Amino acid sequence: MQLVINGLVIGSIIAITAIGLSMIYKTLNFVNFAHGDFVAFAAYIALFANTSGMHLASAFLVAILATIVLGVFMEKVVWHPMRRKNASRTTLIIISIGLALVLRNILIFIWGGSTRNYNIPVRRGFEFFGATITPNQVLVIIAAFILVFALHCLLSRTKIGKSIRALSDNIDLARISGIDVDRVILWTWVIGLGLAAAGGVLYGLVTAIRPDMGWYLLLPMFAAVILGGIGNPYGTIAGGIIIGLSQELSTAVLPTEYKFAVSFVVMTLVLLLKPEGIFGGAK
Amino acid sequence: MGAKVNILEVRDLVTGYTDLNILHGISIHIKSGEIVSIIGPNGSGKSTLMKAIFGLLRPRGGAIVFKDHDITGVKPDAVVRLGMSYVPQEKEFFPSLTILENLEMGAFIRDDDISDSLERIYAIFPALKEKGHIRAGALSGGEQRMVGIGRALMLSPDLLLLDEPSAGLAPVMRDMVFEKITEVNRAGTSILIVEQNARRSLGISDRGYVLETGVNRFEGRGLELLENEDVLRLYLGG
Amino acid sequence: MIEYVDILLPYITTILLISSIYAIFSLGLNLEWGFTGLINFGHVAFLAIGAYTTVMFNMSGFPLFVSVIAGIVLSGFFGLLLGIPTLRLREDYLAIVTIGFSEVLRFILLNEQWLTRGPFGIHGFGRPLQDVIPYQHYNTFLLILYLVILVIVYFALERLVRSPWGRVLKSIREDEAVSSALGKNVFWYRLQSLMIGSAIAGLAGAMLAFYISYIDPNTFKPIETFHAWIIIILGGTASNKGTIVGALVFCTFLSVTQFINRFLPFTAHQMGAFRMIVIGLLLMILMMYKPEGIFGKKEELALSD
Amino acid sequence: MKMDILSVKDLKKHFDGVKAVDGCSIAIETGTVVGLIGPNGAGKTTMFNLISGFERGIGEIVFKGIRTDNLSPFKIARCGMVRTFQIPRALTKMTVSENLMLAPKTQLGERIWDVWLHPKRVREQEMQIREKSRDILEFFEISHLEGEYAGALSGGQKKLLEMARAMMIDPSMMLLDEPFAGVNPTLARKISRHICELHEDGMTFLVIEHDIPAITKISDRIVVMNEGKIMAEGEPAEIKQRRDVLEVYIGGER
Repeated sequence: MQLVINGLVIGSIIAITAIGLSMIYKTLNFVNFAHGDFVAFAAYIALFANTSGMHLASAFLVAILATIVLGVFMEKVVWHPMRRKNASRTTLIIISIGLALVLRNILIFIWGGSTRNYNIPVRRGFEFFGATITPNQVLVIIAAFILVFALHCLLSRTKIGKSIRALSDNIDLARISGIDVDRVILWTWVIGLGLAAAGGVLYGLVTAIRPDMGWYLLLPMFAAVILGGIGNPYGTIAGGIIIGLSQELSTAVLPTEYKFAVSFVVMTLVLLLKPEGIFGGAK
Repeated sequence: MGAKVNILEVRDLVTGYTDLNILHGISIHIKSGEIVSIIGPNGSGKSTLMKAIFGLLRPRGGAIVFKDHDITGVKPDAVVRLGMSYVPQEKEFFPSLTILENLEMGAFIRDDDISDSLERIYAIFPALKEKGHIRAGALSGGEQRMVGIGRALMLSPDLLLLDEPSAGLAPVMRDMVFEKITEVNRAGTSILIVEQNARRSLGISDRGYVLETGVNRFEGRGLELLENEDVLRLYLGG
Repeated sequence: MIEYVDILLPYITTILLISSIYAIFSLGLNLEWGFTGLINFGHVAFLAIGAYTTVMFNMSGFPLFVSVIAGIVLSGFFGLLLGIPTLRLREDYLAIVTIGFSEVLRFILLNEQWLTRGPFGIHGFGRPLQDVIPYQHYNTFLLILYLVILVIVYFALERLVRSPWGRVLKSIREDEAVSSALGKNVFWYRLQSLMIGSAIAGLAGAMLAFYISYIDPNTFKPIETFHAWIIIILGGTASNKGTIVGALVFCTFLSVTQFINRFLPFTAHQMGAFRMIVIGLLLMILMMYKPEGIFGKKEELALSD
Repeated sequence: MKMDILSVKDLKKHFDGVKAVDGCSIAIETGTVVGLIGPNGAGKTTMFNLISGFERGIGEIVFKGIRTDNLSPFKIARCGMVRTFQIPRALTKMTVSENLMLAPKTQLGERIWDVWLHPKRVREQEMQIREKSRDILEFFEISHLEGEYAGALSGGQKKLLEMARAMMIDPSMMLLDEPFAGVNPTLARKISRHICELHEDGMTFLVIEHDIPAITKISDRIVVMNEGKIMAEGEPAEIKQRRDVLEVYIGGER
């Protein structure tokens, strides 16, 4: 039971961070290897705001905002010019690796490589069917639920959300319909990175934060994206939960250190057996 | 209708993909309120012409003028704003969006209430109203075509480009599509059709052009074109 | 005067030694990426397999030469294993799977202490001719040996990429549909390239182990893979000569920047991070503005479309 | 009585419910030129992809007595069937000569061990292949382009290059996808002359073409496809007289 709860908590974080990875993968047609480092960046901004006296709730918002600003900046300076040059997918992938290195080491440069915690009171967990749940874990699950619901409303109710879906559906027709493709791509970054940032801050609530946390989240996120089918946000959420659960449940039989390997194995199996993802999704 | 002016004029258009030129100097014009068909054997450059007019392909020579604006090499979203819409031959709808959302995408550049446009589309295609919340990908071919044309009509364009509107449809559906096209035209939209089904599309057209390997060879009034022996010879080489 | 030589000579020897190891490591990747277009982000895994296999074989009593061969063969074999699920799919799947593999492997090396001694690392294994060469000249000997190996690897690769085999690789990199329409087994060629590239990385692993005479899992962090990427892109994708020059330039850069903290108020930790920032920026800027590198031919660059 | 080099029986291919190819059977005699025509979307290119193995369908394809419907494209090519592409796919970052020398099958130098251990034999074979490539370039009258990067060629020259490259594997049958599309008239005449010359030497061709006057001139037989089905088959003169064929092109209602 304890493992299930831990799995759900981690899984929901993987799910909301991976949505952005999945959306960008589909819309811009490349794998953003720097995605995890945006997650870490957000966690550190929250840490910075929090330790300089801000309440965690406002630090949460500051972190999301800062991450989005950074993402928009990158779109303007790197991705948009490269798209105009018709850069190949592989070029973009390699650039994203460079960006990942830069971001991660900026964090190390400023805050050092050690683990940090938010400045929040430690509260006792409560019993639940023989497992202990901390209030923070509850908070994470609730927040993730709210975010997924908000995302669902955004994608299905608002014009910008619909145009994001339109873009990943049929980018040529979107252009023909007069949709300002560049602007919608910008919004895709904003939403994807906003969710990633939220996930990063929440991650800091349940475990300590480290500069390379984004790196260690990257593989589970990829696994979630591939499991759920690229560009399918709902599939990615399900994939994230599955990965989170299987990681935690694996600790019942395997040493804890191999949690990380679980997502790798799951991902490779999916690639071998059903490369388009188990929840459908366009290839 | 008063003196008819040219709503679209294409002069000596040259364009193509990679380094192969597909069009070698096409000149056509459409008067306000007309239906004009472009016919011709496979590979004569009909679809390419459409794409070039709409700004999806960069012209390498010649000029395109739409309602007195020079739109040579202008991007599609700007062309849309000027009042032109385009229904491509394939993938003319967003498969994972619902019918309603597909139509909304057609009015993307409008920020105000679009219910009037929706009502207008529903009046033309009543079938779309009932199924508004069904994903377009799950519809039949004929319904998908309606979604595609409906999307393009959301902004009440002055000129509608249709690329093979009857392709891949059952005969009943074809009849319906051509009927709707005339209906839309009567409401004031000029229409340019590219069709393989030359007889049907010329049947509803005011004028027609015959393309042959990237140049326009014949121009004439509607079905009269098909009485021309040279045109027939073009199709099968006599 | 004499003092300078005494300090400088070992210093240069060290740089050249490291450069030659990096050069061979990167040549393997250049075969995969430069000539075949495979994105391998877990190249370091094969360095690790080569190093660990060599060392562990040697410590269980096999002669050095046999151990090195075992390291090379096993690295190639793992290249095969990773290639099978991914090389039929889109090119980015290989990137994701290899990067995952290299980290999973590092975890295994860290945690299976019965096999690898985990974080404590392994030392005390044999090095080539260590009983014959006097200690103070050992690095010089190693350098000569490594340069010979580098020359052999270089010429073997050059012969390969200039052969009909290399021609097939180039055609696959550009348009695999054409290659298969002409009767070339695209999947099998990609697999061969990945295997050979990995085997070469395995050789570099053995060389690395002999040079530092101590290996632990943290010698094989993912960053090593990206060092190789920088080296290749710096030198010019699909140029073996460029890769070697790239390795030399890069290792000199790494080594010289160690002195920068005399001028900048950085801690050692910050200095490391600063170097990585520079490397990351370099990778981005090269890919954005000069993807053909210093020695690459622009006409032959596979990236431009 | 000549043998059928290729026989296709009841071939089908559906995409998301659309019947691109819907039960087609063709038999092609050795040494003939067969033209495949039909309006857009009739399924000609899908048919090509099925025959050359680039797509999988249902049905039976027998080429030179071998069932090929389950083989990968490269294996089919090795049986001696080579195809070109609608938009010419020259390997633009390789020279014209490299493009040609790539093609021959079972080159010694395509095996790693032979490259390392038998450089001399590999070199000798390369010389032979180079000789052959020069002969073929000469045949197609593009010898002067030998050292150019293929990317520098014009669209029409790329079509010639593609055919020349295909010739390098000594095929017994060539599938040409719109050899005259986008090519200027002089070059088109040249291409059709080359096809005729190769035909006289006994090569079999299946040619998709929309330039009907050009294709009827070079073909022994014409196959007309419409809506995934074969609607007519016969000699060019016969096909040209058929009213129903004209009707599908200009859209007669049936």
